[in-house]
Amino acid sequence: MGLIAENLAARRGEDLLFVDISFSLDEGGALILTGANGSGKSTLLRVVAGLLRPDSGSVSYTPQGGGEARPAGEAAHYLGHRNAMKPELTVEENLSFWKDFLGDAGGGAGLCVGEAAETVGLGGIAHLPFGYLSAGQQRRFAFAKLLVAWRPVWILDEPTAALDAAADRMFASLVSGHLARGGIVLAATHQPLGLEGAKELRMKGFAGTPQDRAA
Amino acid sequence: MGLIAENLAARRGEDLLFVDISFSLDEGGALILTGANGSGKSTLLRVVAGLLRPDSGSVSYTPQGGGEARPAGEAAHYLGHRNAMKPELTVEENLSFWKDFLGDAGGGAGLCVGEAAETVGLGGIAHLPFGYLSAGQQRRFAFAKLLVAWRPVWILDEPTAALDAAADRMFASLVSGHLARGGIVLAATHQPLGLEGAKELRMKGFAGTPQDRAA
Amino acid sequence: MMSLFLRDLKLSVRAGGGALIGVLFFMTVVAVVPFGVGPDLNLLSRIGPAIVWIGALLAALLGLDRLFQAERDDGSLDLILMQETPLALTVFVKCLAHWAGTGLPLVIASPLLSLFMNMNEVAIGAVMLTLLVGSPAITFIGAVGAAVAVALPRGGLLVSILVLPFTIPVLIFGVSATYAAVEDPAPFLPPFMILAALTLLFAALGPLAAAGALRQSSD
Amino acid sequence: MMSLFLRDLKLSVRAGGGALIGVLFFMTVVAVVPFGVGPDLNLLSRIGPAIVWIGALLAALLGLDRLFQAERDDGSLDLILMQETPLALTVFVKCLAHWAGTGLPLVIASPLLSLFMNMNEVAIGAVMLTLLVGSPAITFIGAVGAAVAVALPRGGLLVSILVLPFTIPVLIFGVSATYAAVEDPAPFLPPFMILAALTLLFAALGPLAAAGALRQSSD
Amino acid sequence: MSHTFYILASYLVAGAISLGLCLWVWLDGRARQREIAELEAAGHRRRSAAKTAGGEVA
Amino acid sequence: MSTTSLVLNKVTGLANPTRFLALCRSILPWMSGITALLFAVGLYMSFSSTSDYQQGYTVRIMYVHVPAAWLAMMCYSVMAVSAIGTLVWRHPLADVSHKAAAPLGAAFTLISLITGSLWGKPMWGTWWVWDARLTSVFILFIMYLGLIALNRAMDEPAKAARVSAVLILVGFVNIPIIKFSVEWWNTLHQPASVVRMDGPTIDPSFLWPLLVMATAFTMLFFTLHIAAMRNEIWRRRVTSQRRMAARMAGREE
Ligand code: HEM
Ligand SMILES: Nc1ncnc2c1ncn2[C@@H]1O[C@H](COP(=O)(O)OP(=O)(O)OP(=O)(O)O)[C@@H](O)[C@H]1O
Ligand SMILES: Nc1ncnc2c1ncn2[C@@H]1O[C@H](COP(=O)(O)OP(=O)(O)OP(=O)(O)O)[C@@H](O)[C@H]1O
Ligand SMILES: [Mg+2]
Ligand SMILES: [Mg+2]
Repeated sequence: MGLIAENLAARRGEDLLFVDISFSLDEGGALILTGANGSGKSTLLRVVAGLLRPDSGSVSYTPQGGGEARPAGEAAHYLGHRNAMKPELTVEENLSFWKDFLGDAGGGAGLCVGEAAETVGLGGIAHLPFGYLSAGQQRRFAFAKLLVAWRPVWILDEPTAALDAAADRMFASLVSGHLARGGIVLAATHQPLGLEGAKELRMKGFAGTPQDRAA
Repeated sequence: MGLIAENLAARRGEDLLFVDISFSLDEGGALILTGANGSGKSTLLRVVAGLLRPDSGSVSYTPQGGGEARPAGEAAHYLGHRNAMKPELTVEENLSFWKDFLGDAGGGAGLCVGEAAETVGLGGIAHLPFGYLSAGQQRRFAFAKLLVAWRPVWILDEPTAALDAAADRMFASLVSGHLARGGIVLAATHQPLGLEGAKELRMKGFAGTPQDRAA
Repeated sequence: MMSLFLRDLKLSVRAGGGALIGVLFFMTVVAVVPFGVGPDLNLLSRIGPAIVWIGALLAALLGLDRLFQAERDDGSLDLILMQETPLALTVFVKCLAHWAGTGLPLVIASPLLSLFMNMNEVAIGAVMLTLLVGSPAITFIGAVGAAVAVALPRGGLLVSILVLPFTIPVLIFGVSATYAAVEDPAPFLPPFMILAALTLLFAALGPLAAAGALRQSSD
Repeated sequence: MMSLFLRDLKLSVRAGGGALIGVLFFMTVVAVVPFGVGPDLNLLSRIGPAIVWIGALLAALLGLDRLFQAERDDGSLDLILMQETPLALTVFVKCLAHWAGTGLPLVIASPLLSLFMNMNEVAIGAVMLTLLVGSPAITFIGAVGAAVAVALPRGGLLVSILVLPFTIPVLIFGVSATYAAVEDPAPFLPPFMILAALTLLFAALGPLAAAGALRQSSD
Repeated sequence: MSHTFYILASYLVAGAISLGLCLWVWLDGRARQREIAELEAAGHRRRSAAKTAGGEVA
Repeated sequence: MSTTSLVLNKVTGLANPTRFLALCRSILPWMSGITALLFAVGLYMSFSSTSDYQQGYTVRIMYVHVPAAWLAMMCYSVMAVSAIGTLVWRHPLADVSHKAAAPLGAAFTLISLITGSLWGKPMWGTWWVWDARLTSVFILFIMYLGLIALNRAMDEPAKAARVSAVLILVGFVNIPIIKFSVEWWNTLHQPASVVRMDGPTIDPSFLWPLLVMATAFTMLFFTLHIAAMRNEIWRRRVTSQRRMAARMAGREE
């Protein structure tokens, strides 16, 4: 049930960044990754999202009502450092493209574009080209992307960098809402996210070269 | 004397973002800009740096020993979201290029490249290509760029986003050192920077949406 | 998938148009040749089909390197890779959109340029037809190059170089079909059918190979 | 300024080499032509100068759009704009470095390719000379386009459309000077002088215009 | 032009290219060795220098 | 050729990079010595050989042109074998081998192109024709350069090795085309007279200098190849140590 990662190890270039990381998250569970710069948080998230092949181990997601396990990436939203929006298109065009393209895993549980923009507190400016917005506004609309198509798992990489306090709160309430609906959240961060009851995983960074491990 | 901004106003697209912003900073003075996302912090910094034409008002810098006022940008370092370093070149090559290119406004008051690297705590790895470094290390060397060529005014846009705690402390000590030497610092931030005795300017912006303003 | 097609088309039309620059470049190339060769009309009409085809080939390659790089730069590629829909299908749709945005305008512009080259009506028709059938193959081949180059910090030109050798068969059959249409003894259909077969082949192989390369590249 | 020149040169030589790739692209383009036109040596040597010039133009244009965009992407452009030194001078130096890194190798490779086009010794010399004199103009014109492109958040390509027409005169005079050198009746000097004049003109105008565009662009 | 010219030219070209190649390989090797020496001097030793187990090429 | 099997050989300990470096140190001086000697003998023989009744003294161009052309093809074959090593056994030494060979192949191809042109001018009256043999060699040259450019543009060696291995194997079709083009299409170029099914048809007084020069070129190739592989291994060590240094510096705080 839920998201299960077993014995994950990954490398960048030649060095192993981490080994033997396992965790499991049930519906409504959240896991926060912390650690110094370069300790491998982003790498772990990309492994979970299926964007990077792990050196060993596996990640899978099993839906609540039963059904078979499948790659976690397919049931997940991934929000990286970049927002995956085209600056030339308006916010509306961007969002409705992703709504269509990502499809609705939960069968219509995603919000419509207007509602999502309201939810992130920027209802009035969804008609502007994405490129015209400030860094924080862009980030908010990137959150809106998570809302337009329902996916049980959210994978977030430093979601609140460059956000102001109000946006931080907004983000925290979005995440709690998602958890309350039975979602799962996995986030890497340097700042406290204001989530209660979330597990925390401290990354140490640098698990050594392959030789060290063999030895 | 020092940095003087008078009645600044600037717009993005059609909307005025701020009007009638004035401040003056003497040697050793610091001003922190805070405010919500989209309130115009980055815009104000770019106006002061001379990268954006203000709608009205002016900014000028008058050196300590007298001398005539000149555009603040020419006496300033600007550190934006991006680091202005080439990943293909080594840190040394990058830094010494900027040292040459920016010249030394204070007549040789800039550190040499090796010293600057020591100062940001990464003395041993200045011979590495910039692209090899982690995000946090890159940001540190971007600070080193401020040290190799002396400029009285530092304009910093969210300098500590995505830095870990150790780097935060190093940054605070750099800034105090600069202020102690009679420098001027202007910074926009969402997080406390740990500077004592700095003035603060809260940007109101127009709360994001054009409608709010019209209303 | 339809939404992907529409978005890509919109992007190529809106952002100042891959379409326009391609056509313009095409015209430049074709317009310069008469200056070189001189006003010898027979010679011009003789080399016309080849020049038009070469011009179209180069113009089609111009924007191709950004096909996936733009997606990577803003992070969209990650989301596309995570999708359940077969990646090859996504690539196929992107190729179609790219072709509609930049290849089709070339085909439409070709009769005009053929006129400059003093080609007769049959030859003009033949060039247009062969371009219509052959140019998608260039896009599909180019997609593989673009997918390989997505990992490169700045792969731009390299794509064209990797891709050009593979487009040579398309060029050869396209040109020879056109010549066959003009000169009576040679039959038109065989080279034309081979051209069509090449396009179909690359339409199947290209997206598969590109999808493979994209999977490799993600990091 | 010297440090800027050296840095840019280093960048173009070091990382995957704009130089090597440009030359390679040049070679591929020229090599493709005989496949289209057919291996007729007389014909090839007639259209040879035009083809070599077009290939060089294309190769020179392809990397040009990144001239300022790369600087903007990593934030260097802001610092360059804030400098006291006249911006036009900075642009001029950047153009020179770009030409030395990518244009000059093209000039050096051109004799080899001219041989493949079966051109005679005089024609080869003429092509090399005209390219040497004419190719900087392409860089200076392209710089304006690159500067305008950096301004628009949307639509980099739009600009190249504006730029391309300006390169046509360079191309035309370059090619016709070459032909004049080969065919006796036509005098070589007049078109060649015009070519040189064009280069000087654009060397003066280009950086100024580009500097203006860059100032506009900053936001 | 006489045949001698073509013969000499081809030997010269072949010689120049081969010598250039040798020189390049040699200089490249020297530069790499110097870099290794520099790294060693800076105190970055290969972590597996003592063991030299297989597997890694770099 | 013990060296090719060395590239291949994963089972014996020879394929271990560290041992490979040790081996290099001991055999490189010998190989360079032998190469120099062979060249001395070969050059002497080729300049003292008699002239051809048809081609006059220009036949001497053959002694560089033909070995260089052979080597250009052989180098590509070595790369293809290494490419299989990369894709099938995923052996890092194979990656190094085909990366190091590409510039050598390009140089040999360039020699054969230029000397061929220099021979063509007196013999055929033109520097260049677009016939099958010459065109396919030119394409080989472009392929070499393309592989070099690709390798230089990608900064992750393992990934670059896989991509270029695929390209090398795809491009291998060109090699038989080069070899048999003279028989399949009718061209200006001479058909094979040494390497053919029914034994050489060339006069022994030309054959001997040719063979010696060919051996000299082959030795030159292997010497340079081994040296270049060694350089490449060193380069990768430097890169990875630098990355490691960056990472350690990050950890010390
Ligand atoms: C640029 C032009 C040329 C190129 C690229 C070229 C390429 C080659 C190649 C690849 C081979 C090796 C073929 C094999 O092993 O089967 C070869 C062999 C040879 N070439 Fe050339 N060639 C050129 C010009 C010439 C010219 C002008 C001549 C003489 C008139 C010539 C005479 C020969 C001879 C005699 C052989 C040896 C054939 C044998 O005995 O197997 N080549 N050439
Ligand atoms: N594409 C890459 N190729 C090689 N090494 C990489 C690559 N990306 C990251 N690394 C290295 O992997 C290590 C972990 O990087 P990662 O981005 O996972 O760290 P992080 O914990 O997210 O750090 P930060 O807090 O700075 O975002 C770093 O040392 C970095 O240098
Ligand atoms: N290039 C642009 N064109 C038009 N409008 C812009 C542009 N850049 C920013 N804006 C608008 O200007 C306003 C202020 O942006 P600015 O980047 O100054 O905000 P900020 O205070 O720095 O916010 P953040 O905390 O998110 O960085 C925003 O509403 C944004 O939409
Ligand atoms: Mg990270
Ligand atoms: Mg900002």
